[in-house]
Formats: sequence, C-alpha cells, structure tokens
Amino acid sequence: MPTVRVQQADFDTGRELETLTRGRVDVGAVASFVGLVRDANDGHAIRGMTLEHYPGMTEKALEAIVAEAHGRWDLVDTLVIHRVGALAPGERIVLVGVASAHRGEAFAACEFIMDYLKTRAPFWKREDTPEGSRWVDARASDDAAAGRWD
Amino acid sequence: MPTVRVQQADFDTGRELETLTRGRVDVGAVASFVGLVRDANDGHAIRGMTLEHYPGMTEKALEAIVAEAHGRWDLVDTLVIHRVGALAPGERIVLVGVASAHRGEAFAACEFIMDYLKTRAPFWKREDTPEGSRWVDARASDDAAAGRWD
Amino acid sequence: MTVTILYFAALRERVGVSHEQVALPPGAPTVASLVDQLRSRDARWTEAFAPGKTWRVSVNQHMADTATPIKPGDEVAFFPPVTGG
Amino acid sequence: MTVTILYFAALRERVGVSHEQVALPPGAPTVASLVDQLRSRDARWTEAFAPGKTWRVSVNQHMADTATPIKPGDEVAFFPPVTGG
Repeated sequence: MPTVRVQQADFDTGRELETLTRGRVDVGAVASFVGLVRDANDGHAIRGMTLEHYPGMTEKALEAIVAEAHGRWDLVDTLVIHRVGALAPGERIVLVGVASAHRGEAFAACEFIMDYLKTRAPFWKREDTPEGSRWVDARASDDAAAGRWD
Repeated sequence: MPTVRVQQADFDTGRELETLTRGRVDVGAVASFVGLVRDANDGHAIRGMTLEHYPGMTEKALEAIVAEAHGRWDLVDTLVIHRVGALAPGERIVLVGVASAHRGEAFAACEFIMDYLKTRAPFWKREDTPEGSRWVDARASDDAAAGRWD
Repeated sequence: MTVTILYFAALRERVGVSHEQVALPPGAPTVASLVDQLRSRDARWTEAFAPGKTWRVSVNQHMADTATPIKPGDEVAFFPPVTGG
Repeated sequence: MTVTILYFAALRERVGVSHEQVALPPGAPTVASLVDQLRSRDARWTEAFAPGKTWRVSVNQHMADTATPIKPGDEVAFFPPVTGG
C-alpha cells in the first residue's frame, strides 16, 4: 500500500524503508533516494531553507505520481516522504523508496518519482543566504530529466 | 572514503547510509539499493540460499567497481556491503549507497555499481528448493544491464 | 459567482495576499478571463501576471491552464514553477 | 614451477576439490596450457572444462582469460559466471 506523507518532522530512513519489506518475501529490490540540504547552491552560500507547499494538492500530486509509477512498472510498494518548513544544511528533505521483485524496475520507478516530484509536486524552496533570502528558480535540467519519461 | 565490506552478519540500512552524510553539508543526494532474498525465482520455490565468495578477490573486485564509479561521476562517498553464507527469504543480501551533490550522478552511480557487481564481483548463489539445492545460473539480462555502461 | 483564489511562494509575496474570495462577472469564465480581471486591479497584479512572467495554475487542486473553465466555488491557485525535492 | 589453483561454486563441486598445488611443465605456461593439463587428468576435469562449458578464470585475483601467462607461485582460480547481488 503506497505511502505518501508531507510533514515538518524529520524521518528515520532505515525504519521507513523497513516498512516496504516487513513480513514480505516477494521483494528482491528496494531502490531509494534521500535528498538533503546543501550549504551551497549555484555558488551561493546557503544558511538554510524554508519549504512551502500547497496542503491538499501536494499530497494529491504525490499520490498521482506514485500511481503513475505503479502503472508503468511492476512494483510491490512505494514510499514518499517530503518535509516542509525550515531546514538547515545537512538535513533531510525527501525520501523516496520503491520495492519491486527486480532491481531494474525499482531503480527506474525511484528515479521517475523523483523527476516528476521535482517538476509536478507543489513545493517551493526559499533559500537563506548571507545576502538575504531568495526563492529558488526552477531548473531547466529538472524539466529535461522529467521529459525523459514522456 | 568509500567503504566495501563482505560479511556474514546483517546490516542496518539506515545506520550504514548515515555514514555517507554524517557531519557533511555538501551532499544533496543519496541513492541506495538493497537486494533481498525472494521466496521464488524463475518459478521455483526458494527456501533459502547460500552465498559463496572468493575472499580477497571479492573485496578487490568491489573496490575496483567503486573506483570506476568515482572516476565516471562526481561522487562524495560510496558504500557497498555484501553478505555471504546462508540467507533466508526476506533477508538482505546487499546494500549499495552513493552520496553526491546532485541526484542524477547518485542514481547513475548506484545502478552502475549494482550492474557491475552482478557481473564482475565473485559471488555465487546456491538456492535451496523443495527439489534440492541448485546453483543459480548467470542471467543474460544482467550482462545486458552491465553492457549499457560500456 | 465567487471563487477562492490561493497564491503561493514568490507569487504570494508579489501580490501580498495568500488567499481571497473573488466575484466573477457572469458568462463562461476561464483561467484566462480570471487573470485578465486580476491584472486590471492594480500594479501588483499587473506585475505578477505581466507577459513574460512564468506562473502555474491549478483548479480544484489539479494542474490547469489558461483555457480551463471555472465554476462557482472553485479553488483556483496561482504559483511559480515548483522547486521541491 | 608450481601454482595454487582454487575452484569455486559449481566448478568446485564438479571437480571435487576446493584448492590444490599443481606442478607445471617447463615452458611459457598460460591459462590455456594449464586447462589442457587439467583436462587430461580424468573425467571430472575433462567434463568441467569440456568445450561448451562456461567458466571464468582469475590470476592473482584479477580477471584473466585463456591467453594470460602464468608465473611460479601464481594463484589461479576457476569459477562459473558470477551471480551475486
């Protein structure tokens, strides 16, 4: 049963990934991704960031992305956790975990979910730099990454 | 500093992945993979399996694969843990974790390491089925997956 | 007819409003006609929706575009391209 | 000159030996000449290295092939295609 959560609190990567396989013997592969706050971006020093989202729509958008992944690949279970609010460098932002019988499908679906999340889920980052705070611009490279799956 | 371990004991996925980012603020992406024992393979019921390896050469082969990944992509740190000995369905076999500034490199390197590990690291699986035990045959699909990186 | 409008992130800061109720004139309103109406309000909206500005819109929490029709009671949200992950 | 030979997995079970010391005749031995020598021993080795059988070889823990030369004291290992992960 796919899990989607948007929360301010941190998450325990290992414990969350465990839920994808606990009590199961049909999972041969778990691919996962964790995104973290870096202390620099595009040459700017980053003191921290604030993640804004669109409550309600964000969850719907993530669920739609996960459903799309389950339609494209033969997956056993999927997990997406995304944090919002204020985050410091080094903190976790997002976890995507995909369980499947085989590794090819798990890797593809995990990367697909991240690429779609980056371009279709309503989150916005504001970075705090020594010169003040600024909204992060969307990246053409993220659009290109998502376009690979068309 | 890349880590390569071959061990009989299980590993704690979350704690191992933590070592890739602890005290760091330059990692934006951690891609990881866990392989697990399934209770069926190619239509055969699997009661368990035994993983044999070539002590010394296995570690060297894994280190060479990791070094190759660091040469191909800009990675911060890498982790490979592979278990040997008797494993039951549901048990973890292998963990690969890759930390990088950006997700594209982390995903690519993680999948590359798994594809090369599957075809170049001296491990052999013997499966226990209700009809007796049998050595697992190498898969053409694994050769094809590794060939993508040539 | 009235609709609820939400603004997020940089777009919210530009117009200085996070949400509001807006009355639409009779007819067959679309996202395009709503944006025209907002642009005519004052400089903040004119600027936020000026030609060349990139924005996204959702209607009832589904991604939409300028041709999407709007019904009474709809929730219309405007925001910049997304940057999560 | 002698070399150490290791056998792994299905190949080890086929020949019934996990490791051994083997004396090589003088000359410029290669993996190919070593395999010829082993094949001539008895049915187990003939069978294990019969044409059409797939096997891999390493010399001193690096992947090798039939043309790889062998020096005194080398560690030569024979095994099936790998199946870890």
